[in-house]
Amino acid sequence: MPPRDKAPVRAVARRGGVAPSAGLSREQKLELYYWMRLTRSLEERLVALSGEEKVVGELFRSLGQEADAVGSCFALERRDVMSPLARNLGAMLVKGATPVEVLRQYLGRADAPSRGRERNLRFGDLARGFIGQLSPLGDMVPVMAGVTLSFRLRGEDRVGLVFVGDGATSTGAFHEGINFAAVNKCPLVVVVENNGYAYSTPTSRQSLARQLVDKAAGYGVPGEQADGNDVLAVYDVARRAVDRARAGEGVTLIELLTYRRAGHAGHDDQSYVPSGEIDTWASENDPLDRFARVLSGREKVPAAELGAIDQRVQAEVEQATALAEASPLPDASDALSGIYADPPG
Amino acid sequence: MPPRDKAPVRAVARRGGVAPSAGLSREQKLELYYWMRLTRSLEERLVALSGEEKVVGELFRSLGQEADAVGSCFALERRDVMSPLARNLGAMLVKGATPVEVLRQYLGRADAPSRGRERNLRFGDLARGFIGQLSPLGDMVPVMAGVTLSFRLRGEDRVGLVFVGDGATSTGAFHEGINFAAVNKCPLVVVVENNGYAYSTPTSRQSLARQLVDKAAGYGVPGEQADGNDVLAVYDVARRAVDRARAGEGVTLIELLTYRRAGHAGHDDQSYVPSGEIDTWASENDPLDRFARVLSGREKVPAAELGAIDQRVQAEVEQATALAEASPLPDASDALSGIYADPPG
Amino acid sequence: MTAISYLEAIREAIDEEMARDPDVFLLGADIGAAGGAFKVTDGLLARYGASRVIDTPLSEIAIVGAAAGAAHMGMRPVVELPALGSIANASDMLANYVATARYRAGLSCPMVVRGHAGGYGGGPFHVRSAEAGFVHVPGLKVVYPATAEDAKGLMKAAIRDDDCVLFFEHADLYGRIKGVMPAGDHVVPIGKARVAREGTDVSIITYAAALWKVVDAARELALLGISAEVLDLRTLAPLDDDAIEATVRKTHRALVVHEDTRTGGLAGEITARINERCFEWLDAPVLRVTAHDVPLPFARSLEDRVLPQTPDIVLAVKRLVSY
Amino acid sequence: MTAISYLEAIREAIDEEMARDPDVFLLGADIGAAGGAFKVTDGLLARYGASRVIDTPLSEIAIVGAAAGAAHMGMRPVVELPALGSIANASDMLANYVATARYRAGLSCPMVVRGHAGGYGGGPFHVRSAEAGFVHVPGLKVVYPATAEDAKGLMKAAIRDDDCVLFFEHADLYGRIKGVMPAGDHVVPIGKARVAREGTDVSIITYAAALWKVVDAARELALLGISAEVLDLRTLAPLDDDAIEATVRKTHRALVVHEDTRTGGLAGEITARINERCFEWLDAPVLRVTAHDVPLPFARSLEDRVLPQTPDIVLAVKRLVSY
Ligand SMILES: Cc1ncc(C[n+]2csc(CCOP(=O)(O)OP(=O)(O)O)c2C)c(N)n1
Ligand SMILES: Cc1ncc(C[n+]2csc(CCOP(=O)(O)OP(=O)(O)O)c2C)c(N)n1
Ligand SMILES: [Mg+2]
Ligand SMILES: [Mg+2]
Repeated sequence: MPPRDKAPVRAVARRGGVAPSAGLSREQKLELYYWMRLTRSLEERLVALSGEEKVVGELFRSLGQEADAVGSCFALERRDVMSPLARNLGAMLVKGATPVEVLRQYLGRADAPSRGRERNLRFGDLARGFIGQLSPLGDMVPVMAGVTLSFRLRGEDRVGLVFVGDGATSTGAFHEGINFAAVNKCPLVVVVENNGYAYSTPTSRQSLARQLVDKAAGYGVPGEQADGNDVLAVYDVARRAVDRARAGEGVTLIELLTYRRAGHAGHDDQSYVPSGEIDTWASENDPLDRFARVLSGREKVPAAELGAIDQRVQAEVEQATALAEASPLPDASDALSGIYADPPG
Repeated sequence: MPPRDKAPVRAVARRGGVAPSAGLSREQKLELYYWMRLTRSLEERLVALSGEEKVVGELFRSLGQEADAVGSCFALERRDVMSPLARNLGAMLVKGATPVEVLRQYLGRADAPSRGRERNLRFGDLARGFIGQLSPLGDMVPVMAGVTLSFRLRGEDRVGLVFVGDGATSTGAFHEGINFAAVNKCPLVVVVENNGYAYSTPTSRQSLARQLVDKAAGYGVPGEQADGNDVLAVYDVARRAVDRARAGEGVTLIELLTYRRAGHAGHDDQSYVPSGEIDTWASENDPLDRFARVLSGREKVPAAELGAIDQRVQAEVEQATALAEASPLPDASDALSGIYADPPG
Repeated sequence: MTAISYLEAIREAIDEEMARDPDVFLLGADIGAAGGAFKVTDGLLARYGASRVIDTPLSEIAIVGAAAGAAHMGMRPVVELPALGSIANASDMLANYVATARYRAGLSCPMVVRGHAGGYGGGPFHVRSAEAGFVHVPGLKVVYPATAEDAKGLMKAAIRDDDCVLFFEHADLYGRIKGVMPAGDHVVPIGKARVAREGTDVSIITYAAALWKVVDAARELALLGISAEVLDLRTLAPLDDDAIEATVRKTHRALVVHEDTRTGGLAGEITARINERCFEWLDAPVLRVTAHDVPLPFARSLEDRVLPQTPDIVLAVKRLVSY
Repeated sequence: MTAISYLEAIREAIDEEMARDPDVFLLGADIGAAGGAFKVTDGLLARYGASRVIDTPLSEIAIVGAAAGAAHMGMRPVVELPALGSIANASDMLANYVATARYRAGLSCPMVVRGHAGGYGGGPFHVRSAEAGFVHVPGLKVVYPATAEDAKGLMKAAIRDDDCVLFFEHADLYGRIKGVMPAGDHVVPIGKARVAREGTDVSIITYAAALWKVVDAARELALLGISAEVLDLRTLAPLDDDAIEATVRKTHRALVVHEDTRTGGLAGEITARINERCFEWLDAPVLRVTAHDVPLPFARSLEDRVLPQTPDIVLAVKRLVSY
């Protein structure tokens, strides 16, 4: 049961020759698996820490959406810049965010990247090429239009990728930002992560469009849609868009179809979700299960090898947790500085 | 030479049976002619008054765009509500605005509808079903979504029509407003008046869309395009959209292709316009000339009859000018009241 | 009679007004099935149906603009914005369109825009104080209740008001503050402050959650023999000049306290009004205890440092009385 | 040396900075071929080309957001907004994103957002004063020059500043006010007020076009034997507390004048600061002469009534000195 049954997933990989993922090595595919597993395990640890009341603020889960975040960012180079959503943990990990940073953020520690000034995944690092999101949804689309405009103006061989939720496509910022980027031929990939809901609002109440990718024509940019729970399909569509951006062809709008299984945030009882919907997605369309099947089947990866990755991930999460829990809490003395580059008199 | 040669005008009237305008009587067609002529003559008078430095503030011309404003509003009933742009004088006249009101506004008189508080065509009257625009472009789309939402909620048999410029389609307000109206099945017709420019910005730099009507699919609403300088084609497309809205089928996006011949406003030297472009439109595609030819040709209206209309219009403009010029200037004592319904203590 | 919370008081007010007037309806993202970001509108969809509790796309410009349009036609929309930090998206619609509509075009906008503004632990956006910016806009009214009783009474007044009222709610008060509602049709007039505590030595003028810090400070000060009068403004636009003047003329010393940042916050305006109307009565400068001029950080230790706290208020009053 | 206008001074500053620093570029609707709504950027497209003078779609959110993004990457965008009334569309981007970026995420935003704010005969939108709302936002800087010299010098400082500077221009000053530019690299530091006229009896603190009304008033007052010192703030955020304090301690009387509306306007903040820092020096209350709290009407007779005029200033000073 896809989130919007009137919007069948087009098999984009089949259009136009060989899929980029066909060129991925066995190691690269196992790396994809690693990032997806790390995403899931790290979040599971956060759930546990949240149960122990150690997480400060709300926890946003990407359960069931790991493939779209990981697969699309895998198409980027280190010099490229990406802007994630609250649920794009996997994208940030691929771009170099570390588990201990994530844990320190969620535990609100002094040595977290934002030093306790911001919550959850709201942090970034230009050196590694990711910019943290902020609460007002849609705002990062214009900002990333500007980031990538600078790439074009300076003749740098870099591209940008920005995630937007299905909900955020209804914001003025999204509209103005993608249009601005399109007109200015900015090397920007706009990924609409359609996970079926914006808090309690199903995508069908967010837009009457048959599919959100139909918005592409209104901006005069190519639009592609992919099964967001198929990590290779995601990589393929993202890679093509990244290549186009790198070649000076401007913006692509990608819609990735996935499903938000764990609700909006901790407090959300999801009573508005039709019964059975979540279970069906969990049992029939889990991106990790699906990819594990592909790996053990088509790619003939022995179970033990996948198991070893799982164990490595577990160990990394363990180690990061220990570090983060030992981290100090922010000190009040840090609260008042750093608003301006040059503090005014 | 249409404003965007990659966007050929689809002959919408030919799609799907008989055009609504086929049902217009000879009198109704002459009425269309009357409104277009009145628009033009009234503006010509304003140009003259402006030359005499009697107009306060800038003059916005609709020269060459009279058909789209008049034709689309002719599809409305008196109980319907319309929101015009600075260049939609014809639309306001059809909805009941009078020449003397318009003149008093432009001359900044005390008995102008806005009593000197606002400029030019920024006035309205709910009783006659038009709401004046305001400076921030795009804002009237959400407002008209709300006006028409009230029609639906109260079960009233009324529809709304809102004009947006090609430039204003780039605003967040336009995007959020039309999407909101679509999702809520508001009985609203959104008319994009594509006159080729937003101040100095050609439509091709406003959007990469092949045609602005391509935005419709992104909102899941029907989109239609028409030759905005063919008043009957405009009426047809507007009438179909109005009928759909009245039948509970929600929003339609209409793109009317026309051309802004007299520049943005008085101060605009249009040096950015390719040479010859304006002349070509004036000589080959003047909406009044075109309609006069249709009337004298196909409709066999004698020249004298059209001439009589022209004379009637001239007399009305004359009379209105005399009245407006005799109107008093605003009195400072009116400046400070009427901000709240119930002035706070 | 049982006490209900600040949150329940707001819901009760909306509920009563919806029952009373069929033109009242609710507009906002996730207010229906989900009952709103903080469950303020919980249960109202079930009671009034989807044509009076309208879930919208995630579009603050459109929500506020559409409310204005419906209001022009005589309806009385009550808009929820998810966090009034996001009200910034609707600034143009509120300040340029709604606020000027009556003056400029004779269009009335009987509408309420509500949502949580203050709160703790939300970080730089969720709890950004936005009230001062809107108090500066002629044509808007702004209320910000501190008690459950006022939350109810002001909401009812706001819904009945023929102009646009911004109704700020403080997330930390939602569950923490309770009150017993007066019987009957409990309407608190817009534009009237309330003396929350009588006193003679100093006037502390405040609003919203800061009131409770001020009340704590006043108790502490009483132990030190300092009698503080506490004025809860309740309405921020229009300000109740008479009440401000009355308390300052009584005590000759004034402190203004708010959780909004200092520069350009409402305390400046209030200081100017006191100075204009009561200069000769003042025995000391008007002091301000406010948030520091920084974005509000998320971690509690940082946030506590940025926001004004009870000891800061006590200290400022001591300075004032010993001036 | 010949005098150039306020408008030409702004253009000259932008031109010099573009020539000096290849990272400086311009962004805005109609700034290229058309040279901007008031021709401030006229000729710069021809000189620097379309990759440094970028015409954009009609999208204030995107223009300001994109400027921030490019600024993060080390460029120095100078944004023109058509009328700073429309800056309201970018409120969220400025107040929530840009202002917090450094504090929250270590991202710098070396950018200028400029456009005409004040002006006469524009009606409720074109000349809506927006400065006070932004002065209230920690993380932004705000300048508003009154003279051609300051227009140039502050623009150069703004472009070189490593934070976001909102540069307000007054349309009526564009052509009316002229000045001879100091030779060389004329940079006026942000955060420093200027004594526009020395005096001893009263301090008139003001900014932007109101300065010229104040200067006229000071001349009239001189004829009456009243010596007014005039302080032109120039920068509104951060305010020059030292300069304000110095003039008030000198004259013991202060009047604040601005064309922005009264409630929540900057005069309240300045009054509070004077009251906090100079209470003992004050011989009279700080008075305010401001626009009335209404949207600005279009017709000149109405507008003149709403805005503060020279006689209002003279009258207020007379009240102050006879207090
Ligand atoms: C402009 C704005 N409006 C409202 C909110 C409140 N809000 C936070 S998350 C959310 C839902 C977002 O849905 P979507 O964009 O689909 O992302 P998802 O949560 O599904 O990843 C809402 C409404 C916000 N953060 N910003
Ligand atoms: C939000 C906003 N931004 C900028 C402006 C300044 N402005 C006034 S008219 C105009 C051009 C509008 O073009 P378009 O929408 O195509 O309408 P047209 O003038 O062609 O009828 C601009 C940029 C404005 N009024 N509102
Ligand atoms: Mg979603
Ligand atoms: Mg146009």
